[in-house]
Amino acid sequence: MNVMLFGVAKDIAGTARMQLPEGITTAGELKAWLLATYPALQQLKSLMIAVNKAYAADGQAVGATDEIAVIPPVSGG
Amino acid sequence: MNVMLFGVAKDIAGTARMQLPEGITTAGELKAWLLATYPALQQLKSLMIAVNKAYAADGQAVGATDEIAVIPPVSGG
Amino acid sequence: MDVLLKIETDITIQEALDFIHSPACGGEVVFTGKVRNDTKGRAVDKLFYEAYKEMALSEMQKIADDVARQWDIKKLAMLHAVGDKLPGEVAVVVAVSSVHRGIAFDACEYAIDTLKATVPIWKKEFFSDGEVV
Amino acid sequence: MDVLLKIETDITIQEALDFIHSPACGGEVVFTGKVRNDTKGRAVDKLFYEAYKEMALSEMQKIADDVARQWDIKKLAMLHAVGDKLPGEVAVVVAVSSVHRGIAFDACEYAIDTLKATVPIWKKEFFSDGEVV
Repeated sequence: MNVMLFGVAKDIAGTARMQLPEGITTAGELKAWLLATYPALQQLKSLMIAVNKAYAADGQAVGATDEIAVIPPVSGG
Repeated sequence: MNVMLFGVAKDIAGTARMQLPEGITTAGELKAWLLATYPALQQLKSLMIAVNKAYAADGQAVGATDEIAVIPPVSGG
Repeated sequence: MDVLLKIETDITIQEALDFIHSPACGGEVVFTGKVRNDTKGRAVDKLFYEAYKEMALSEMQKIADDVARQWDIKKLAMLHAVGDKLPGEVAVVVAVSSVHRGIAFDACEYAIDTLKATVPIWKKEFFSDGEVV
Repeated sequence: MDVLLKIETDITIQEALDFIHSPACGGEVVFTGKVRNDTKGRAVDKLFYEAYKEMALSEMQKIADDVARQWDIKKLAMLHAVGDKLPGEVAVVVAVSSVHRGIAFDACEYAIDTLKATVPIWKKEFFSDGEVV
């Protein structure tokens, strides 16, 4: 359960935490998997992946020991 | 004693108030009179005349019933 | 540059003012974001702010590093509230102090603009008509 | 636009914050000018501020009118201290609130810049080495 979901991404997926899906090895693959699995995410202006508390480029490796976060458009302030 | 002097203009003239000099009929004439009478005023970056609490153009009339102020460069804030 | 970063249930303008105070600094600029009682004409009952706190603090530190690189700012405080917030309550405070005022405005505006763009905090709006967005 | 103008011996940031508070406004920007403990490397003991008070309030009102003409600001407070002020003490506060934050920064910076250029207030600096300028 090393993937955390926040904000509207949590609401769309219906869960605040999930296991990194089998076979996913990069941030970009995770994003593609999420958009395919929860099509409502495609309506968001942006969907970012953070790995170990920093925004990750699509090519960044992800694994079972990383702290991964699914970040919909932020709206603080 | 309807002319008030402020800030460094007061220090240079050595008085906070004076009578409008005889024969002075405009703000510009008063400024010229002040610069001639107190030459140290010429070293200031600016010298403004206010008439009845508003900055006056050189041509503005001044008389014994006006509230006149001699305004060296302001330095509030 | 001295930095205060905080993400807590309750934040106050005063703690930011206290932190940035310095007799060496002539200029202080403080931005406060408060909960508005309406959004685009619809009445708002409350907001709920959620943060990915550790990453949010890390992103706030990056903003502080950017500010220190760009301007001669002496002190910077960035505070963000989380949880339920009612109209009129403080959601965010960004405060800077510097020797001169022009850069204080620039740095403060940069910090709040960047915070709103990059710091992982989300709000839910509870409208008076019952909708939640 | 609601306006608070004040030239008094003692002014506080808090009274400006209290005045501009409004649940309809999401953004507040406050500039505070404090007495610095040095000017160009020379230690300062105190400042003395003198105002041509009635004209100063009239010039501050003109700034307020300019702000109201240029931006959709809801509240504006401009306070200036007079008399002896020690390092760290508040000399001037300009505070604005608006629905959106970008114009709040613009209006606040315009108001303090213009205040420093046009409002008839003068300071004397008492340096620690005995000189008075």
